[in-house]
Amino acid sequence: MDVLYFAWVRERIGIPRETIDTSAETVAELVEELRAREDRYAAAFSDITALRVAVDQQLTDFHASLDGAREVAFFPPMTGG
Amino acid sequence: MDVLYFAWVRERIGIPRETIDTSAETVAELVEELRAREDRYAAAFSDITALRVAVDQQLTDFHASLDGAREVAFFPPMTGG
Amino acid sequence: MDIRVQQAPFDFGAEASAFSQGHDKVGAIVTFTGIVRDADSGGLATMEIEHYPGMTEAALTEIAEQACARWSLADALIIHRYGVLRPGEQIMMVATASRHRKDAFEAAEYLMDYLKSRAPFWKKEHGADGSQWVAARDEDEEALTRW
Amino acid sequence: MDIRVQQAPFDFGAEASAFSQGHDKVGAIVTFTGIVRDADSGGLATMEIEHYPGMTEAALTEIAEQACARWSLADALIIHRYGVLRPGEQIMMVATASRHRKDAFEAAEYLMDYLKSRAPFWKKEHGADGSQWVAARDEDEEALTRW
Repeated sequence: MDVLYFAWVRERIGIPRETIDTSAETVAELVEELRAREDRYAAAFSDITALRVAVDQQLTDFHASLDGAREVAFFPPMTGG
Repeated sequence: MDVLYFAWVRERIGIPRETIDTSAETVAELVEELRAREDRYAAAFSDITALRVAVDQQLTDFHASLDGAREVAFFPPMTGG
Repeated sequence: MDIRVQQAPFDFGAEASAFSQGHDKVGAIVTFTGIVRDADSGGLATMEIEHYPGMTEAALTEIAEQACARWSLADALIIHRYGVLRPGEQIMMVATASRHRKDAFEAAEYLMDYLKSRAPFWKKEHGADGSQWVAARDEDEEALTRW
Repeated sequence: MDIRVQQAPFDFGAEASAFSQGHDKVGAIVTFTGIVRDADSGGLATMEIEHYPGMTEAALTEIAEQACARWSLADALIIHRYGVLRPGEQIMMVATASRHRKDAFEAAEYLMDYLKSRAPFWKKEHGADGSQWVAARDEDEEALTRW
């Protein structure tokens, strides 16, 4: 599964994307896995209320299923316009 | 006093402006005077709820005083924009 | 603040571009442009716009000043034409510049609502079926109640 | 409907002018333009805009389609830049065309509200005091509740 990071999430983790082997069934489970990896992930995911997530380029929430998902992206609230 | 007519008020009365000697103290009194003149005035002023009035180029209502007024204009509701 | 009442066409793109220049402290620009549209049934030949010279400029200036007093605007523009126009021609435009989009949007809508019902312009449609004055719409008058 | 996500500058006046052409059945055009403004304290050197290629276009298209479903629009345009911009540069624009001004205004505000909080763009300010990501504002999120 491709996992993408944007804005300060990308900066804290240090890479814009990576491919991960995971058996996480939901976004929340994936977040737990990532948090457990290294401090930089723990720092990026320390407060998920400050984060947004997209699964296969559709905005969703942390309860969302990862069944069949190819791409998950984490980022702060958007500031376009 | 200069009296101006616009849009269909101008068309019904047949002239865009005229100078009138009047002792009318309010717009309503002026309208009564004009109505009594000729059929074309009576036709133009038959329903004053369909009309708007400006005294010295300021929108006002038919109760407005004509004390010191130099110019009165009658017209239908505006349709700008 | 720039208020223009004119018979001549104006170049909406050029006006919008000029208005948007040189506003370092501005984050948001809103423009509205009104275009002569063909009648629902088709067949509008021309739209004639009459106005009240002298009062028109004063009324537009007052409306723009009210908007500037009510919202935080860096600049405002109103251009309104009169005379004979054809379908597709631009009748008028307003533009507002502000730090924030909410102010720019609200002020532009305010300008339009007041300009529609409080500036001395009258439209007459000339078409295949004859000529008629455009009637004021109740909803245009009602639109003022929100301000 | 025209959606463009690009690094290159765009010419607001030319875009506005092109958008306003050829709409015989349209009476109202609204445009919004967002401009990089200097920080309140001054000293903004550049504004960097990051986005999510692939998702951005899809999100903007969906937002525009929602607007077209909700209001009677003849046309809609969204242009949004990414990359490094300086104060005074145009970040983005939207334009809406409709028979009636209310639809054009509301749809443009809807596009802006959703684009602000639901399209994957992130702004970072680089200035004399260092760099910082622009925080989302509660009022931008709240603005969505009105639709």
